Formats: sequence, C-alpha cells, structure tokens
Amino acid sequence: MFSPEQIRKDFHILEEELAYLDNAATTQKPDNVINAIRHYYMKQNSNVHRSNYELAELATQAFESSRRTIANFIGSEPEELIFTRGTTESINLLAYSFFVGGLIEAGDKIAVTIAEHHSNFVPWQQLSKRFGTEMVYVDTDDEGRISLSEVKKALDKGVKLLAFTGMSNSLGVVMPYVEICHLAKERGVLTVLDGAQLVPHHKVNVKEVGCDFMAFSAHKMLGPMGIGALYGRRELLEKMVPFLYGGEMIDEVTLEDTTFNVLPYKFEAGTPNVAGTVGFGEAIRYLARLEWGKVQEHVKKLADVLIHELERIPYVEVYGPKDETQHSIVSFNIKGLHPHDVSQYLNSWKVAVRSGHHCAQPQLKRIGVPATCRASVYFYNTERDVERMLEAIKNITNEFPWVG
Amino acid sequence: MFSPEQIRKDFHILEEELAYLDNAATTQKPDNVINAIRHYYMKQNSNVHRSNYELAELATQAFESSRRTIANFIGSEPEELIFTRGTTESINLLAYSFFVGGLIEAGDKIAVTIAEHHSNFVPWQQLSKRFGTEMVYVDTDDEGRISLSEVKKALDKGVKLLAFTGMSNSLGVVMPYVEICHLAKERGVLTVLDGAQLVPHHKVNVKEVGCDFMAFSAHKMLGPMGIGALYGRRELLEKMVPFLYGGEMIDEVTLEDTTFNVLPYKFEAGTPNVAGTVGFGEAIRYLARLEWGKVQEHVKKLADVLIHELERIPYVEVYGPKDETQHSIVSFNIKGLHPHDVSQYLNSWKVAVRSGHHCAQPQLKRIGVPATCRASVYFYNTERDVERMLEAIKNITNEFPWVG
Amino acid sequence: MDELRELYTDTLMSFYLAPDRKGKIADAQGLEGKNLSCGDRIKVFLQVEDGVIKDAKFTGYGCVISQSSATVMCRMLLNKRLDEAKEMIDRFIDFMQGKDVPEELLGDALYFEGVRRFPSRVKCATLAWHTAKELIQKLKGIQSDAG
Amino acid sequence: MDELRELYTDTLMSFYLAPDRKGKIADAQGLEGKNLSCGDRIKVFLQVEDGVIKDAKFTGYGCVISQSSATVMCRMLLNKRLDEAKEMIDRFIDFMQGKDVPEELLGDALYFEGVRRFPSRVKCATLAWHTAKELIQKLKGIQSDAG
Ligand SMILES: Cc1ncc(COP(=O)(O)O)c(C=O)c1O
Ligand SMILES: Cc1ncc(COP(=O)(O)O)c(C=O)c1O
Repeated sequence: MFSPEQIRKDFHILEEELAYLDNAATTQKPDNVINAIRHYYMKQNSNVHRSNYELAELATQAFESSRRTIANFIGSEPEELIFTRGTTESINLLAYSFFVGGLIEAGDKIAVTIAEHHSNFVPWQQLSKRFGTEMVYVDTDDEGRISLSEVKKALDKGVKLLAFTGMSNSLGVVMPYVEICHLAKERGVLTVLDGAQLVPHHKVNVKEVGCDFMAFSAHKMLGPMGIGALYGRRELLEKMVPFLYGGEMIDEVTLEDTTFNVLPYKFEAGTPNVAGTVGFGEAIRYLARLEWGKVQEHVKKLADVLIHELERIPYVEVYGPKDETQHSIVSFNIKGLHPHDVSQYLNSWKVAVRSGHHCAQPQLKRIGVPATCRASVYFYNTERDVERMLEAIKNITNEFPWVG
Repeated sequence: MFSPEQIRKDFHILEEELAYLDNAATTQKPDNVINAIRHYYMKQNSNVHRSNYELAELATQAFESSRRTIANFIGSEPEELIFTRGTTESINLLAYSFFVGGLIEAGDKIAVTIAEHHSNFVPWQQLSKRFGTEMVYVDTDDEGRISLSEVKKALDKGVKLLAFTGMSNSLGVVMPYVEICHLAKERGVLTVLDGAQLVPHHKVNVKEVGCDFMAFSAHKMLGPMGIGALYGRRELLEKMVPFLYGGEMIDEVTLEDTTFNVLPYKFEAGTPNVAGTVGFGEAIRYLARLEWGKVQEHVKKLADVLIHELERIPYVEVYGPKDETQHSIVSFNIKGLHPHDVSQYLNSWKVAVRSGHHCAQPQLKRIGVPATCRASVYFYNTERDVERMLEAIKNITNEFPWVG
Repeated sequence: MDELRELYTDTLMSFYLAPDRKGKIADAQGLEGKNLSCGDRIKVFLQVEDGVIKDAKFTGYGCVISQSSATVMCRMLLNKRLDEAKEMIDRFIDFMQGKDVPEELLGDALYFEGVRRFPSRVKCATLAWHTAKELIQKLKGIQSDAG
Repeated sequence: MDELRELYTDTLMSFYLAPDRKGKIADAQGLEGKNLSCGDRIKVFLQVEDGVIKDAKFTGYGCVISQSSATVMCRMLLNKRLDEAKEMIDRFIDFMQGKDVPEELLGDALYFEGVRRFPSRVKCATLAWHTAKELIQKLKGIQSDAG
C-alpha cells in the first residue's frame, strides 16, 4: 500500500513539518541513500577497475551493480548507460561530441523547443554559433504545450537533430514525447530527450519511447548530487568521438595517438564518482519498489488541488495547462507582489518554493512574465503540505495588504 | 603533536589493520568528511543560489563557505576557484575553452611532458589533432625527472602553453614546478599545473608558484569523489569562453544569444554537487589543521624505507629517483612475476597496492616497462603498513618459487 | 512571522508603496543593473551638474526590498557630490555585507538592517546601489575627460 | 593465504611455468587481444586446414592467470573443428562469468574454477579465449568467402 505518511518517515529532513515543495530543483534523499553513501566510504572506498585488492573489488562491484540497476530501470543495456555529473553534462557531452567529431557540421540545422531548460538550450545555441549550424525553434502555445504540428513543421525544415524535454521544469507540461520521437524517427532525425523532470515522475523505457539519447540527474529523483546519466543507442555511441579525455577511457596512449576503451568507458574519463553511483543505484532501488500508478496519481492529485484552489483566489495567477498534460509543477504569481517576496513569505510558513525564471527564460518570455513562484510536488508530499501552502497564500494580505 | 597512530582513528575503514597503500589512486576519508556529507543531506539539502527559503540559504552558505576555505588553502581568490568534477574535468575545461574559444588556434604549439597522467596528455593531444595545433613533448630522464634545460628547449620552440604535472603519479617525482612556471612566465607561455598528486602532499600557494591554472581532485586528499577544482588567474578566466552550458552560469538567454554570469559561476553550469563541496571543504579543514612539515617528513620517511628495503631484495626492481625529488610513490616490479600477480599476492597479506600502467603509458614506455606495482603512502600510513608490505615481498618466493 | 517582520518592516513597505523616485530623467545618464539570482533589473538615472547630483531616479521591476532600497538610495543621493555619493554607497554595501559601520553615518539606509540576516536578499537590497556606483564611476570618467 | 591458493593452484602454476604452446606459427593467421585493465596483450595464432584447427599457439606478456589460461586453451583447441572450438570457447566464457555449465564439458578448463571468485581476474582468464573467438569468427568468414 502506498502511504505518503509512511514514506515520509524515510526522509528525516522532513521531520520538522517542512512543506518542501521545491522538488523540481532537487529532491530530498531517503535514509537508504544517505546510508549507502556512508557505508561506501566506511567499508568499500577505493578507485575502481584497475586494481585487484579487496576494496577495489568491492568498489568495482558496487559501481557496476548500480549501472545495471539504473540501466534496467530505463530499459537500456548497461553499456548504453554512461555516468555523468548530471543532465547538464550529459547534454554538453552530446553537443561537444557531435560538433567536435563532425557528426554535426556547418550548415546543419538543430531544433529545440522554447520550453527547454537552459541546459538543453544554451549548449546547442552557443555551439551552433561557433560551428556555423542553424537553430530552429519549436514554439509552445500560451500554456507551454508543444503541438505535434509545430514539431512537424520544424522537422520538415530538414533538421538533423531535435533536442526536447519530456516534461518542462517551468510549467510542468508533460510533452507527447513518444509521438515526438516517432515523428523524428520517421524523418531520420536524431532525438535527444531531456529526462531531468520526466524520469523522476514517469516510468520511461527508452527502447519503447524510441529516443536516441536521454539525459537525467540523480539528485532530482532521490539520488545524490553530482551524478547523473546519459543513455545513448549503442550504434550512435560507437560512432561518436569521446568528450572528456583522461584516465579510465583509454585503450592505449602513444606520443602519436590514442585509442579508446569500449562502451561505456569511452565516455567516462577520470576517476568516477563511485559513491555517487552507489547512492544513485540505491535511489533507483527505492523508486523501483514503489507502486508507480499510485505515486503518479498522488502527485497529480496534490498538484491539481494546488492549481484549482489557487485559481479560486482572485489575486493569484496560475500559468501552464490545467488538464492531464500537467504534472507536479505549479507556476503562479501574486498580483502586485514580486515572486521573491512571495517565496520569502512562504518560508515564514515553513513552505519551501522557488521563485525566479527557473532557468527557462525563453519559456517565461513566451508567456509574458519575467519570473514566477514554482511549487513542485513529489510523492512524499502530503495533503497537509498543500493545505499549508494554500492557507499561507490565503493569508498573504495580512502581511502585504495591498495585494489583490 | 603529529601521531599517525592517533590520526588513524579518524579513518574507520583502516580499523582492520589494512595496509592501504593505494593513496595515489584515491585516499580514504576521515569521519568528519563522511559525517559532513551525511549532515548536509539530513539537515541542509537543497539547490543553491536561486531560492530564498531556509534550506536554500543553508545550502548556499555551506557551498560558498567551502569555496572560501579551499581558495584560502591554495592562496587564491574565491572567484578564481571553479568547482569541477575533478582534475580530469578541470583540464578538459581548459582545453575545450581554449580551442573552441580561439585562445589557441591552428598552428599554435602546446607542450606537455611525457610524465603526464593521461588526463593531462590526451585532451591536448586529441584536440590538437582536431584543431590543427602541434604537440611538443618534454622528455624525462631514465628516472622520470624533468630537467629545466629540457623545459627551456621546448619553450624556446615558441609554444603557447605548457601543461605539466607538479608530481608524477607513476614514479612519484616532484617536479621543479616553481622554476618551470618561472621559465614559462619569462617567455609569456601559459602554464597549466596538474596538482592532482602535488596538492595532497605539498602546500601550494598558486600566487607564489605563479602558475596560470591549477587542477586538483578532492578524492586524492581526503575529500569525496566527484568533486574537484580548477584555479585560474582572474584575467585569463575572464577572457575565456565557458565550457559547459546550462543553468546557474547564465546571465540572460534569448533566442538570439546568451550572456554569461560572473566568475566563478560562468564555468559552473548545472546543479552543483553541493554535498561534494561540503565534503571537500571539510577535507581541507582537516588538512589545514595538520603540521605539514611533520606530515611530509613522515610520508617521505615511509616511502624511503620502502625504496631502500625493496632495493636490497635481489628480485625486486625499483623505478624512479631515490633521492629528495621523490615523494610518497614507489613503483617496482618483481622479476619473473607480472605486477597483477604481485598485487593479488599482496592482497592476501592485507596490503593494497595498485598494478598496471597507472594511466601514464608514455612515461612507462620511456622507462621501458609495460606495467608496475605502485605503493603510495599517505600520512595515516604507519611503519607497520610498510613493514607488512616488506615482509610480504620477502616471502613471495614461498608462493611463487621461481621468482628471483 | 516575526522573522518576516524583521525583513518587511512597515517603513520598507511604505517606501515600496510610495516610490516617489521612480521614473526616467530625460537627457540624464542612465545605467541598468541586474540581479542574476532572480532576473530583476533596475535602471538608475543621475543628473549631475558641476559634480553634484541634482536629480536621481530609477525604473525597473523588482521585489519589495530592491524597490524600497532604490527609493531610499535615490532620495539620499540628491544634492550629494559624486565623491560623497560614492562613499555613502560603499558604506551601505559594507553595512549590508555585515561589516561594522557607524550607525550615524547610515541615515535612512539603516532601515535595511533587518535584511542583513537574510543572505539571499542582501543582493536585492544592494542592486540599485551597485548600479549607481558603476554609473558614478562612469560619470566621473566623463567629468575628468572634459576637465 | 588459503584464498590465494584457490587462485594460484599448483596446476595453474605448472601451466604457467611450462608454456608449451607459446610461440608464433609462421604463415598462420594471428590476432592480438588486449586487457585494458592491466595493459596485457596476447596474440593467438591458429592454423586451420579443412575447417579443423591443426595448430594453436600464442605469444605475449601477462600474469599467471592469463598465460596459463592461454596454454590450456591452445592445447584444447588442437584438432577441433572451428564450430566445435567456438562452442567450447563460449562455454568457458560462460563458466567464468558465473553461469552454470556442466563440468564434464569443460575438461582442463575446469582448473580455472577458482578464478571465478576474483572478478577482477576473470578478464585475465578469458583474454586468450575472447581473442581466439574473434579470430575464429574471422577465419570462418574467410572460409565461407572461399567456399
Ligand atoms: C597526476 C594526475 N593527474 C590527473 C589525475 C586525474 O584525476 P581524476 O581522476 O581525479 O580526474 C590523476 C589521478 O588519477 C593524477 O594522478
Ligand atoms: C528540464 C531540465 N533539464 C535540465 C536540468 C539540468 O539538470 P542538472 O542541473 O541536474 O544538470 C533541469 C534541472 O535543473 C531541468 O529541470
């Protein structure tokens, strides 16, 4: 049985009745994840792969077992799962490898949507400027949704690659990612799926979705900071040049040239963050034990309550869709008050939300606001969290009487 | 008073009388570091900078306070200290920024020494191939030492940049890094100092050394995995283009272009590894409390005992210098036995050493061996660790009677 | 709640609600400043005659702290010589960064004392001041070029 | 020490010390394999006539495990048909990776059972076998091209 109250006990940071509603920025970590990291450093810490003493064997096993767990969770082969520092590095890895390796050349076109997080926008834009490729932007509607016809329009301009988010972090829109991948595949367009927000909330099987690449971060799904992953289809990864160069990813180095290791190591230069992968693996094990249907229903319900109750308050404006394309993230403003003041006020109620542009300036510009407050729900949130926030918002005129 | 026996109590993983002598690969972590990471996740975990609720304030303070601690430790300004995943990423950051941003252009020359770890060798070599620059190699002598005259010879070929290690990880040679930086500066050559092995063992003040950049990794100096730093001189960092593109490092994003944040954030794209920086800061605090003179003396003495006792065993060959240019790392082979078998054998004595090419193939090729065993000492090692290893080596003929 | 009151004092609120220094000054030099952590922008205008600030205004969008602080600053800059103005600004920035500054030198800026306990908001309070400082530097350059 | 004996059995040691299959075969196809985790290389040579391995040898530098395993493999490959050889190799690799394989099918390869407990050394034991498998694949290609 899925019980948020029960689950909450695994998250000690939430003990003091904190309504933590900034989960889209980073989630809290359950005890098993924190303990796994500690256990690793107390009992298994060593460098991996290259040594054969006992600690090194333990560390290597822990490292590779995490890889298998995570690969299995998203339906990929372990060799197709590259450990990175997080979504941002995963996407930069792709962009640099494509541009520097010549898989994308001057004159090519790259499409991204205006709903992207800066991490899936700026690498393409800036390297395009440097390497002479052209950006094609897929527009959203006023709620931040992407229509398949807009995608088709962009793809039919002859783009080589489409980078898009499965779920937008500013407005919580769940994109039709399966259909988008399908359209791209029909046209031979490479797809980079930004899974940073999607994977924490939806069971994604990369083979079923049919994306070529998917990036995601551990810290947004119960795992530690500083670790994430890139999934890539094997044939493509094999064709790509490495991104970072250094130890572990080398076959042989001579003064003349260097040959590289097999997948996934070819893309994993330097001493890996073994403790990070151990925590990531534990996080995935925690998630894999949950009843996902129930979890999604619970999160959706809490976000829906927030949206609909906020909408009834005359001085609140809620952005983004209010239907089934919306999940977990609620962006809003209070008329006459800057979002920074609103989040500060909510803090005094022990409600944690974020205010700002959420690293999604093109999307906010599109909907015509410079900044919003963003409440984002995860499965350990309860009705009490949502009620606390709503009560706070209803009382905001006590502090800021001019509001409304 | 510096007492290794006392210090050892801070490292629980060493409790079971493990002679951990693979410190050049990664060091063990004291309790304060492990606890700081745990405490961070239990009490302060949140994303940094962009939010104003209480957890975010705590996390931001912890993050920036670690930066100040580490900057202070190496004598830099906090804005000149960029958090990266480790030495490998730090060096790749430089290489990509130089090449992609045009600070290094086709036809330019780049010098590296053949004593480099692959991380400070392959990025320059591979990007040189791609961008049409030329590599100049500085040779070592038969012991792995670099002479100032060899450096001068290379610099006088008109190189733009010299990348070199302060201490070699294969043979433990401490390079004359101050003098090398001086020679380079006289000639207007940029210097990249690989501090991965140096900084854990020597108090480096970047302003006194006069290097332009220095890269190092937390995990090789008591800190967690997955975090490291790049020091860069402010004027140079300001001229450079960013490396990774994403959140946090942005000033403003429009469809047309992007402007970037100030230092150090310009180079820190994506959600930072806050827990990692917290652990890194704690590690530095631990190190800063030690009496460095005593620590260095202790490490040097243990390594010297190893070298001299091993040399007396007829079937052992010790590589590298045996004088004051040598620190902490002892590379050797047993005649008639592969290093892999030696490290496996030592494991049965609870002695952990590494065997292989230590990601330094050009150096090993230069001294004419494909692989070695490497014992590397840190300050928590004791005479007992060294004696255990020596006793094991003396008894190796019991297991492998043909040796010698 | 009490904590919140320390930040949002009645005085600050009243400055926020009556931004009597808000607006452009035609023909005066202006400079825009940005707060990267929230995306806020403020533009400061200074009308200088013979090295003395004759008029000071600002435009822009921001939170209670940044807007009220801009109002207070513009009021305080009026009729100050450029070097006096710069000194006053440095004092305020020091004060907000937690340094010891004699209270009697702060004037109305003392109203922002409560903000010092909220590190993430210090940037809001100093945005206008940093911008004005840069503008003054520019104006001084122009002056000395002319002189 | 006992643990070590499980790995370095007397039989393995004797294979290592008497590498009777070491050397090149002039005119035979050879292929080099590398173990990235330690830098070892082995080159396997197979002399095939009418689809049957008439001679098998290896050269290269490596540890006790990889060298003794190469010796055992070369001995076992003698007089095998290419498809039999491939099957035998697959069986050994499966066995080393911890899968269940009937012991009676393993022959002398069973001597490497102890290595299975040392994950980092499994690669040493299978290096020659992986290399031979690739070489057989190539030789089969040539055969069918010719046929
Ligand atoms: C001299 C030297 N440089 C660079 C590195 C790479 O450091 P990291 O693997 O932490 O990126 C190492 C260690 O692996 C090293 O010893
Ligand atoms: C949709 C989306 N993409 C990318 C990112 C970047 O992830 P990270 O900061 O973990 O690299 C985020 C979150 O910050 C995000 O929400």
